[in-house]
Amino acid sequence: MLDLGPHASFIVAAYGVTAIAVAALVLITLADDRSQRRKLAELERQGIRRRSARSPKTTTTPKTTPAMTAPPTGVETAETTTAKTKTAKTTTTKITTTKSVPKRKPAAKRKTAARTKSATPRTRKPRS
Amino acid sequence: MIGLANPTRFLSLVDRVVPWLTALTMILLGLGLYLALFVAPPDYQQGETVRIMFIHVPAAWLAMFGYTVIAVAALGTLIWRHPLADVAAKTAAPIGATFTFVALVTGSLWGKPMWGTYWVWDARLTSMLILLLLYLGLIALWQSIEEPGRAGRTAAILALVGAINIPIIKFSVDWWNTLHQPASVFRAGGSTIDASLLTPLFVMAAGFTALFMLLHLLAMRAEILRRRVRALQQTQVERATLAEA
Amino acid sequence: MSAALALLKRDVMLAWREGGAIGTALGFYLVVVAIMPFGLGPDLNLLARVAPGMLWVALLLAALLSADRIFHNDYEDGTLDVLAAGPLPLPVVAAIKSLAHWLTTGVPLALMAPMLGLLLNLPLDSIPLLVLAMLAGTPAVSFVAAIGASLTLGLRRSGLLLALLVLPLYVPVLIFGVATASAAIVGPASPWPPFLMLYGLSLASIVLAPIAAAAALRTALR
Amino acid sequence: MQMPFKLSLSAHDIACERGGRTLFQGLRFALEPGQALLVSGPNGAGKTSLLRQIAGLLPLAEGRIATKGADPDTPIAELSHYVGHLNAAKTALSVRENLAFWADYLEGGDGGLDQALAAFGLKPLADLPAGLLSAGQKRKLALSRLFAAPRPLWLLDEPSVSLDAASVKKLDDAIRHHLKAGGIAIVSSHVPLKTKFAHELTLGLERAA
Repeated sequence: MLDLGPHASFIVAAYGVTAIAVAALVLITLADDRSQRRKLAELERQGIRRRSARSPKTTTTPKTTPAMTAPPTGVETAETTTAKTKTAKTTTTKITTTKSVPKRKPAAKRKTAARTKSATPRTRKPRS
Repeated sequence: MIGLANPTRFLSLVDRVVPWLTALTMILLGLGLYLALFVAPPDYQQGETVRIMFIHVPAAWLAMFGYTVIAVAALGTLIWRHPLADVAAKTAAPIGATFTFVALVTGSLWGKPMWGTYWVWDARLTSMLILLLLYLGLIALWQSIEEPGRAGRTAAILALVGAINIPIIKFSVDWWNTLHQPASVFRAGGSTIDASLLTPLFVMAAGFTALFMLLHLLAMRAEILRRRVRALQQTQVERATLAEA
Repeated sequence: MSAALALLKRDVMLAWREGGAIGTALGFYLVVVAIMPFGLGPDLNLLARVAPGMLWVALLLAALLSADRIFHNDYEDGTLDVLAAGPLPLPVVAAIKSLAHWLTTGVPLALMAPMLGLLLNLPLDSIPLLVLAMLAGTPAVSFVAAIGASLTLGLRRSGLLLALLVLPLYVPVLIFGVATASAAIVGPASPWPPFLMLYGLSLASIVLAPIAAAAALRTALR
Repeated sequence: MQMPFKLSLSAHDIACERGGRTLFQGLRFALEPGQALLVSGPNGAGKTSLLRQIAGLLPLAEGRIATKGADPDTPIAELSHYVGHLNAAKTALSVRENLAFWADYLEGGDGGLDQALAAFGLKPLADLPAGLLSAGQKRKLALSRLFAAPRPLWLLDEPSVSLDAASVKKLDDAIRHHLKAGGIAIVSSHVPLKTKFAHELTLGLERAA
């Protein structure tokens, strides 16, 4: 055994405290790493994946308009409209997308004619 | 740095580096401990207690190194908007705080036989104590903000405010110290360190630094994964909402 | 009236009207100083020696108590959104609001200190210097508190967090503030070097703190 | 009537990200002087985020917003009035003091306060503390800010919340008057307004599906 002189207890305590603190830090870090890996694997096992690895889009297509996509992850699409005329409101196509069968709701007090003028189709959700 | 901007690429890099870094850390720390405990001679003035220096000084060095890492990463968050900068800063804080704590405790244990008291309001120890408080503030701020983006930016601002303040605090504490304690106080680890003590100190410092980097990489990996888990859980919630509708 | 003046006037007016913010800070200051002798004992010599330090520490605590007022109410009721859309850059908004906090908290606390000094047997001839040091140092207190207030906007336990973040940053103010007042009592050193340091700290905070506070406000507004 | 405003605003492929999720992307619209845009969509689709982005409070994740007819160095924030969900009314100040502050702060000039008091009929309440007002009256106080200083772009987030029918009509008139003067308005609303919206934008449809 080392001879640490009269102050051995202080030296041992200093090294001991350091060892405990560093060991705790190592253990906590490793445990955290493990648990995050486990959670990620569990989520991936349930079939939930990140955006970059998304499953193919399911599409519902009402007959008069191009596709509106409803990706299952629902993350990153928005329907946009670029209309240029002031009369736009009277010529609105109403579309409702549903999971299964595409159906069209009766458009109250409004004509339902497909607009061809704008690049993206005019799409509106019926007001509730 | 550009290659590292992609977290996935960073993760694979971590996977490759960790085994090597682990080996390096163990060798350096093993060698360092051997030199520090068995080879280094006792100091003519302090006797065997000088062996505490071999952990105290590297810990104090890492305490400052850790804050430097956070401050640089804070610039990365605020100016270059590097996606990993915030992860680096957040994970460095607990590691830096731990080494600051170690530096304080070992300094105090070194001080008792040398000064006859566990704590003196010496400029160096006091500055270290304030550094620990700054670390604790940063960690508390990170834990109080749920959204990682806001947490990262907010903590980065505080880290930079702290970085500007640390020299001012150090200066004011030094000034305060000379005001209250004239120069007769014993100065630990003064300017005269024998070469036989320097080699073990250097090896230990290298080993501690390698340990810091290893822990930092592991913690960063865990943090990146945690954010992925969080994002996936949100997706899961959204899906459930969609299924209900 | 310019936008800056309008904002300053409104903030001072709100401090007067909203829940007696000024009175609470002054009351807190009084209570903290009044209970300290119970911890230290009634020895007048001892009290006189520690009086500057106690007055400064209590002042910092009292100022912090009201610090989250700087931005919190405006954040909660949406005013901050509109302030950000005004003609003033956000750092200027932060600076004016910090200035209002100083006028309504720092100055009243500094002016109240002599009365509390009497409770602590503070020598009368040191009082002018103490007040002067407090007036010179409290701008740093208010402007740095604004950083903390902007960092903790809308967070849980924001008051406690604010103290944890900001108090370590007050160490230089405390050191030079107490040193100025002590030099006048205990002496032999001149009180002016620490006083100039204190003044410099305030000037630096007035320039730099609003930048940090504005950055934190931007983050909070998102 | 003369057209005091001649600002046009266009958004090019803007995207919004909140908490790591993309709320919308590739959003485009263009508004000429005198045109209005109605933003609709279910809760959480990003209507408020879009308005805050235009107001410059929330950074764009992608794309850009361009203006024409204004000094290019003036941020859009200073060209616009943003009236969000919160009323920004100080309960400790009177109605007049609230509006006077906004008129001074937003540099609305001398007439700003009087116009703002008149716009939604708050004159009789002018000297009451705003804390005594009802929810609808507080909303009117917030909307009166639109008149405290003339600005070409109005960003209104659910402006009609807690307003009665008569006040909704006043709001409608105000928007139409603003458009007639060549202003632009971007409005999110669940309540039908009589204003003619030149453009409409529906966010987050796939979510509701």
